[in-house]
Amino acid sequence: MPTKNDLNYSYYPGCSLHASAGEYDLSTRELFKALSIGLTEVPDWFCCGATPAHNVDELLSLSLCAKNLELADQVEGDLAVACAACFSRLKTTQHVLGESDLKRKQVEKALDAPLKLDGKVKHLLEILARDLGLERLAQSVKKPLKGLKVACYYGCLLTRPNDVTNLDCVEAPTIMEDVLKAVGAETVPWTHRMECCGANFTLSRPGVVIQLTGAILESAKEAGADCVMVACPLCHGNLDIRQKEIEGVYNTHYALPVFYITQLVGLAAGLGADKLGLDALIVNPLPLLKEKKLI
Amino acid sequence: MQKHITQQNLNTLLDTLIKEGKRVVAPRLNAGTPLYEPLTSSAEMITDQLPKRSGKEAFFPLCEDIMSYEKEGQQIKLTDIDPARFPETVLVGVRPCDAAAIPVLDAVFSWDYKDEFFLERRNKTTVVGVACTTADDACFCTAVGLSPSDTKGSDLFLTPLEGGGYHCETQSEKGEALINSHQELFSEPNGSKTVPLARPQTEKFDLEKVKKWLDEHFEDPAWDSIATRCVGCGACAFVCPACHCFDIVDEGTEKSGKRRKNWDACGFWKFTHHASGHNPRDGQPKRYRNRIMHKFKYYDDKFGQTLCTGCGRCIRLCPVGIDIAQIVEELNKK
Amino acid sequence: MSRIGVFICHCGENISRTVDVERVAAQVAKLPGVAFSTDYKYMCSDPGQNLLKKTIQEQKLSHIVVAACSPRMHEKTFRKAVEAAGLNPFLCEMANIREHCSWVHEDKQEATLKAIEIVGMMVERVKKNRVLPTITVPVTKRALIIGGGIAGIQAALDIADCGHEVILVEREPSIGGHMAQLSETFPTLDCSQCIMTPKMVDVINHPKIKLYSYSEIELVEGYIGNFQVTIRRKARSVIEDKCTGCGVCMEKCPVKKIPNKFDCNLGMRPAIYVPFPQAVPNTPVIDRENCIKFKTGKCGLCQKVCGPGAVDYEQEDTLIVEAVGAIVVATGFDLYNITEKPKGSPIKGYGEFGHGKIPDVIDGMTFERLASASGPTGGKILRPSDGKEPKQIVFIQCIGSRAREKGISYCSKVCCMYTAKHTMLYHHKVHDGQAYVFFMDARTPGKSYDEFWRRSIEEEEAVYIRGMVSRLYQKGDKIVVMGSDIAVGVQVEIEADMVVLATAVQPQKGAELLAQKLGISYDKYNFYSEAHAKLRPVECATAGIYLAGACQGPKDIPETVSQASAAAAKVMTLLSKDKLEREPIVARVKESTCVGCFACKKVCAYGAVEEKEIRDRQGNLIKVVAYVNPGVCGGCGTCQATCPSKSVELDGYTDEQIVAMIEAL
Amino acid sequence: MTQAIDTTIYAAVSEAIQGEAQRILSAGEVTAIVGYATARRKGSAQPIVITNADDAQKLIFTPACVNNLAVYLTKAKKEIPKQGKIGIVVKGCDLKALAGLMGESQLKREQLYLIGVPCAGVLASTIQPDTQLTADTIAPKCTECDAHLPQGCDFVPAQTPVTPELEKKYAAEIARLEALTPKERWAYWKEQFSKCIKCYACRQVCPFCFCEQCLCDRNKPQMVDTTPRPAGNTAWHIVRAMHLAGRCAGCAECERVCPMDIPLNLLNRKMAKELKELYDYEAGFQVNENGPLNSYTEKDDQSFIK
Amino acid sequence: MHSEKQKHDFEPKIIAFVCTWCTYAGADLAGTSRMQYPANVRVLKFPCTGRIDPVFILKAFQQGADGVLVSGCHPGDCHYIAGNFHARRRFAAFRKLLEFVGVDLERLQFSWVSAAEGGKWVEVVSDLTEKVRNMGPMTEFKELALEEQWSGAINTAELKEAYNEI
Ligand SMILES: Cc1cc2nc3c(=O)[nH]c(=O)nc-3n(C[C@H](O)[C@H](O)[C@H](O)COP(=O)(O)OP(=O)(O)OC[C@H]3O[C@@H](n4cnc5c(N)ncnc54)[C@H](O)[C@@H]3O)c2cc1C
Ligand SMILES: Cc1cc2nc3c(=O)[nH]c(=O)nc-3n(C[C@H](O)[C@H](O)[C@H](O)COP(=O)(O)OP(=O)(O)OC[C@H]3O[C@@H](n4cnc5c(N)ncnc54)[C@H](O)[C@@H]3O)c2cc1C
Ligand code: SF4
Ligand code: SF4
Ligand code: SF4
Ligand code: SF4
Ligand code: SF4
Ligand code: SF4
Repeated sequence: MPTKNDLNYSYYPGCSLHASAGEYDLSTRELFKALSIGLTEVPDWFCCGATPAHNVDELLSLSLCAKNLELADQVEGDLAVACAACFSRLKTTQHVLGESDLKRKQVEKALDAPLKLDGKVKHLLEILARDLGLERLAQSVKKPLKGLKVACYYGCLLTRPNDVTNLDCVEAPTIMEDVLKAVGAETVPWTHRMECCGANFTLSRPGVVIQLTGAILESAKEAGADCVMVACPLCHGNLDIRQKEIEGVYNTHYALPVFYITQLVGLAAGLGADKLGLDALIVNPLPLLKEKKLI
Repeated sequence: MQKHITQQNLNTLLDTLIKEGKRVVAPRLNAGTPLYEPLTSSAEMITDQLPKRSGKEAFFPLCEDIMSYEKEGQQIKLTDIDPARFPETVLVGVRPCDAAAIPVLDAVFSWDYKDEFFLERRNKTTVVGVACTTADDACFCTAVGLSPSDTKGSDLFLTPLEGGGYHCETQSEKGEALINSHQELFSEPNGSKTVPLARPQTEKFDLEKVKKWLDEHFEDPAWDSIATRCVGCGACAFVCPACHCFDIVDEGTEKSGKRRKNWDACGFWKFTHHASGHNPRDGQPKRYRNRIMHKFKYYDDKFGQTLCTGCGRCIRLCPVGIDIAQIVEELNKK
Repeated sequence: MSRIGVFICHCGENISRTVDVERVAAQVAKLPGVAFSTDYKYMCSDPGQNLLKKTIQEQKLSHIVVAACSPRMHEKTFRKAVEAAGLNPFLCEMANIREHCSWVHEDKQEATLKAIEIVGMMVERVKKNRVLPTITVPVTKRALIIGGGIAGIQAALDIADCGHEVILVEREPSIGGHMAQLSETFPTLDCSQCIMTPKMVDVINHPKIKLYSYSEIELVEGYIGNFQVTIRRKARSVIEDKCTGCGVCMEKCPVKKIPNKFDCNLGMRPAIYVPFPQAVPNTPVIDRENCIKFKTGKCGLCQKVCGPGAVDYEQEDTLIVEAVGAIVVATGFDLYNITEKPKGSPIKGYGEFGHGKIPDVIDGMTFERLASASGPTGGKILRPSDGKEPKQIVFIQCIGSRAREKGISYCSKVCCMYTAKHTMLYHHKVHDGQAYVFFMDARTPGKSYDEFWRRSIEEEEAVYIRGMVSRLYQKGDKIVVMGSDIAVGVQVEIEADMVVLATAVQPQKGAELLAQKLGISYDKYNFYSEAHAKLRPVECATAGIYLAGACQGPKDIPETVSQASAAAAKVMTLLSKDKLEREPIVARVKESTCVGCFACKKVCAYGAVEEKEIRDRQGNLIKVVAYVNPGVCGGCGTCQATCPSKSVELDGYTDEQIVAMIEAL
Repeated sequence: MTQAIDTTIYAAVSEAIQGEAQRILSAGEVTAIVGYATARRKGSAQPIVITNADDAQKLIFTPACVNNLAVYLTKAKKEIPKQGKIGIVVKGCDLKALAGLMGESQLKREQLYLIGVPCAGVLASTIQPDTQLTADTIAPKCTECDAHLPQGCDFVPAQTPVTPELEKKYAAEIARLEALTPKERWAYWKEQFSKCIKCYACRQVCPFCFCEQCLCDRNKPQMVDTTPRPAGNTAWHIVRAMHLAGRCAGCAECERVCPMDIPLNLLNRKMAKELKELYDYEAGFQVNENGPLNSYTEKDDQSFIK
Repeated sequence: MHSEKQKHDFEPKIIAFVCTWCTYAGADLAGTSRMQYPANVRVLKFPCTGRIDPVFILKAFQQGADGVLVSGCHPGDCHYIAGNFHARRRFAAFRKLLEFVGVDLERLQFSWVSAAEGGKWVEVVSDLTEKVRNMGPMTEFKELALEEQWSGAINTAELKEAYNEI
């Protein structure tokens, strides 16, 4: 059993988790509470710049993240990040500013403060799989996710570029599968685990997104998955919210619920549907969970 | 001339001399080590410890420049040291064993070659000796015919008085000149008694007899047993008030540098090491023999003096406990 | 007093543009010991060298400083010139005022002052230079060749034909290397075995070549001209002298289904085997791991059936020592394995290409075996998974190569060409098939190479897609290959029956261990390093050791053979001499002050320091001192920096010389 | 009240040494023995070489037996007989030097007969010989001694010394110096080094300064200025400390004999400490072929290299 | 493009001890690549970093160097197999010693610069020059060289002045 609060993190939810992905935020907080992991939201955090900022103005995108990192530094513990895009931006900032003295000086000038960049930024996955550890995670399971076949979807930002995020092997990551196996689920091998969902084009080129996301869902279905699991609100948006639309375009039927990692792990940890925001999912997961006797 | 001076006035005297631009050299502590060194204030002077190096340094520096060179293109420019720039010095608080060594050194430095470096410094220095009140079992001035109140070598000699202050006795014109220049600080002797002086324990050697033995025993197994354990450092000679060997080296680069004179010691393996690689004194016993011979025979042969004043420094500091007093004592018995 | 001559080079304008050479010459002339100083347009040119020689004689110069380019460039040139003028070459030094001065500073004033100082420093140094006599060592007129691929074979034959004895050591049971595995070879499409096997036979029949197959190098001692090499002859379990190569044993061996490495595990072999029918020597070897006799003590069939009684289960490894004067390293290459984490890479293999788990994703060498008439399929292109003929085949180039994240940033050089060859072979054998090639660039610099490549497209109808494959995955019995065509800017997906990966050419596993035994250097990939990329491409920095073939870097056969012959020529040059001269930059011990602490011996990586007893005329031991074997000393000077009493000095870099330079600054 | 240190066993130790010396000399097991004997001054001791069994009773062991006699076995000091096997009286600290010398091919174990002494400590150099051994008068090196009982000797008297825990004097002083700024440290050493008179006593007593010609005596080139001026002195001390780094056995002889009281052993101890931290090397009773500065591993620290 | 060169009040003297095979060649490469760097450095060529005796560093400081650079092949790249490994230990120890006697280690830089790293050479040299320039002259050894034992000092004006101040 995890001893009381030996793990403590500052927490950067990011904009999505305060908007469209409220259930990710909720389930994260509840899960961490259940696992006795301390989580303190960074006061006054603001947008990391997400996918657009760095396409427009590099200095701006770096400064946004640098400022957030500085704020996070005020709170004890490594910084826990839920959104893969926020994670990518924060890590990229650390990387770029660490490599380039010039950019670092520019940002310092912009923020009018010296930078501290050595704080650790961690995705929730890392916290669960490594800091807490698979063993302790397994011990905390109250309701193993027996019989649930999950297609773990990494998307493109979590592991790439390798030397920036350093999360797992860039070509054959296993961290999601490791976590899910620890809580008793079955993970399916499938081909589109790391294909891009088109997050950048969600609003500008929906056609592209539909094509890309369609292939992902198709592949998950083909591999025999019951559901898909993600660790990013943007991926979630494309796979879950757009699923109906895609089914329409390709005239097919997937009905693949798309969970956040915290929802599935939370479920295994014995949290109720209300605490996990399962009702907020568009593709209704309840029939599946009932069928598998998980609720 | 006989005078008295209080401790306070002595201090005033020294401080005044310093202000006048004279170099006042006296025992003081340097990073914990008692040494004769220039004072910046009379307060630095210590009286209770025998300095680890002797007073000879005031005339015969550990290291001194004698010339410098500089190459300009194909030209070489030599600059001699101007002894006129040597500072006026007052050497204060010199123990009798150290003071007595000064006239001994005079002999060798003004013999066939007049060493202007030594002599100029000597001329510019007034020696203020002070009687010894304590001695340890390494002291043996009495054995070589001196004593804790011996005034040899001093221009002015001080003896501590009971209740503080000193009895002053001039030994030379320099001593008188020193008193005269600051008369107000001295008073007439007031009948205070001097404190009891030290009494070294060694018996007087029969130096004649010792020399005689040395005259006849250049080769003798005794040398081996005396000095096999000598490790060949120069500590004994470097702390000795009477040793005066030196070595001349050029230091610097192709472009510029100095010719310098450094202390040398007969214990060093390089002492008398010929360029050919041959060394007539090719072992510590032979080198140590030279030390004893020089002190108790050669110098006597040449200048009628003994090259040892019994300060006992080499005995205290020899890394391997070679004890010159014991050695001479044993020779004395032979 | 030295009479130093200083020659300042303009290097055309390379130096004089930023360095006021006349001023340098004038300044330097004032330095003590400098008797002559001048500047000249091109010192390295013939007239320049003549000026140098003439002035040495006219001015009776004793030491020379040439201020010009880097000594790495022309030190030899000027030392030779100086020697021709009658001075010892080591009395000449170069001051680098080009690479270290005129080229890196713009300010003329600054550069000029710096040049004056650099030259001044070298003037002081050269004053302390001593005449260094050339060192001679005797030469053992035999050569050792390590590795019996085409490189080793070619070198062995060339040297042996010249009349010198050759020892050829091959790790595998047969010589031949990778070339023996190839089907046909670009750019001419000759059958590889047709041109290879006669050479292999020449080796075994050559009276001057002693072949140790199934053997490895255990230990290398000695130095140029005088190596002692210990060779481990691994226990073959078959006595070579008795075996006639009839092959009955192999027929009778009950174990049959051991994947044959030679066939890239496509075909099977028995426990007693020769790797391929044309093997040289044609003597089988028992694979003790799989032999029943060795596993259980039973069986022994082969021994029973062997007429000449050549099978010997008791055989043990034996060690042989051979004395040689030169060594050629020709250990070749290995292919990159997509399942393994490459050296120095944070990334494990090519996970996106199925981690080597999809049976119909094969590498180029496997394709060679499929295409080879003597291969496991008799030359038919068939899928390993189900033996069907692939109708759509995708070749992907640059697998591992030129991928910095994989720890390999070099180009493997042969893949473009062999992939083109593969498309042709495929098209010749599967007429209705379609070949696609994903490629980054086509690198075809070689005689008739680009023509060959074009033929693949123009005549053999291969479709070349410029772009990389992002992933491939198995879908039913197809392999979906997803990639981009960057020429057109579209994503492509091909459902292929078979995929061939042109995996990177890498050094042999453990190449660095052999290098360490030999004392030669290797690059960060473990390819062996040549002494100079352009001018000494077949020599190692370690004297007497030469390189041939793919162990030095990726190479195709023409290049391999050229280098092998070049290495052979170098060896022959060396062996043509009875005695050898070497640069006298070696350490020397001053016996009079050495105290025999042997700190020098402990730090010498070459093992050049020996213990030497000094005795008086009666033979009594006076002391033991260090002695540096000038033949072995590499000339690093580590011993000197380590010796407390400085009793060992590196000629050419003595303390006096270095201190003179420091003091000049 | 300073803590007295019990030296009562020294009498019995002396007796045992005498007995053993008598035995091995008369049995011809050794040709000579290097040990300690009384000297003229009260309570003092000096090194002695005996070759005759009758002289065995001259051997003593007292708190004044400070010398590291190992120096007499090195090549630089040629006068000690080189023929045959030599007996030597060694304290634990001295024995480490012998082990080091064996590692540096200067001695062979089989040529020595080691008479180890159980030692509770010896007097500091600044103390008059006939003083009681206390926490104040003890040699600084003895406060850090981990070798009161020498190991691997041919003979060790049976007595066991009583050794109180003492404040580690070098460690404390090194820590004090380390805490200073570079400028302050420079000032400290400048003052200390300026006292040096280049008498080379430190070098001459060091068992590891066995060079036949010290680098500092060399003049082509003049690596280190020979004059006893501040510049030459500083260079000498840096070179000396560097040459002894990884070799020094910690006998503190150099410091003991310095007539100018320069704390030389601080430099040695500091280097020992660093080498321990960097390469886990420590001088001990083991004979090491490779010292820390003539060996390496590929993984050695290089954080200081750009 | 010629940038305006900045003039400085103090130009440090930097001495670089480098090995022939890697760093010297790297510096050559910087030259052949026409990279630009401050002219303060003077390069002394050694066969190998293994040949570099710590005494040379000391000597360089004594001769007035304000900064010293020691540079050679990366570990594993030594032309002489292991010279740089030995050097690495030697210099690790020597640094500690210098630090302990109070030498500011900022003035002593060690680096690995390969024959291919012309850029790194420029960077290392420029950085060290810049750093030392900001630190100002290395006065410790220079001052030391001017000092005499009291007994050898002659009556210089400075001496008088010193006494006058009392
Ligand atoms: C798929 C593929 C196709 C190719 N097609 C062509 C082509 O068509 N045309 C062309 O010109 N080139 C082609 N090449 C390149 C060609 O294979 C090489 O140029 C050539 O084989 C190199 O020869 P080598 O002797 O240097 O090395 P190798 O052939 O690798 O030989 C090395 C030998 O050394 C032995 N060895 C290794 N280590 C040791 C050791 N420690 N001790 C003793 N022995 C050892 C090995 O067992 C081997 O026998 C192709 C390469 C590949 C990968
Ligand atoms: C623009 C350019 C840049 C290059 N850069 C590089 C580079 O950076 N690195 C590199 O490695 N390579 C480079 N190369 C390639 C390099 O120049 C060649 O590899 C090399 O010069 C070939 O040398 P060679 O001796 O074979 O031929 P050549 O240099 O052509 O020498 C042939 C000689 O033979 C003489 N000759 C010709 N015919 C006769 C005859 N009938 N009788 C007598 N003498 C005759 C010619 O006059 C000439 O002197 C470059 C080539 C070019 C064109
Ligand atoms: S020879 Fe020896 S004893 Fe005589 S003065 Fe010189 S150092 Fe002193
Ligand atoms: S390190 Fe020096 S003294 Fe020691 S053996 Fe080698 S050369 Fe001789
Ligand atoms: S110079 Fe190098 S190779 Fe030669 S003996 Fe010395 S350490 Fe060995
Ligand atoms: S013993 Fe002391 S004074 Fe003599 S040389 Fe050594 S440090 Fe200097
Ligand atoms: S200081 Fe160095 S060179 Fe001099 S004797 Fe000691 S170890 Fe030898
Ligand atoms: S350096 Fe000093 S402490 Fe070390 S072994 Fe030598 S004398 Fe003993």
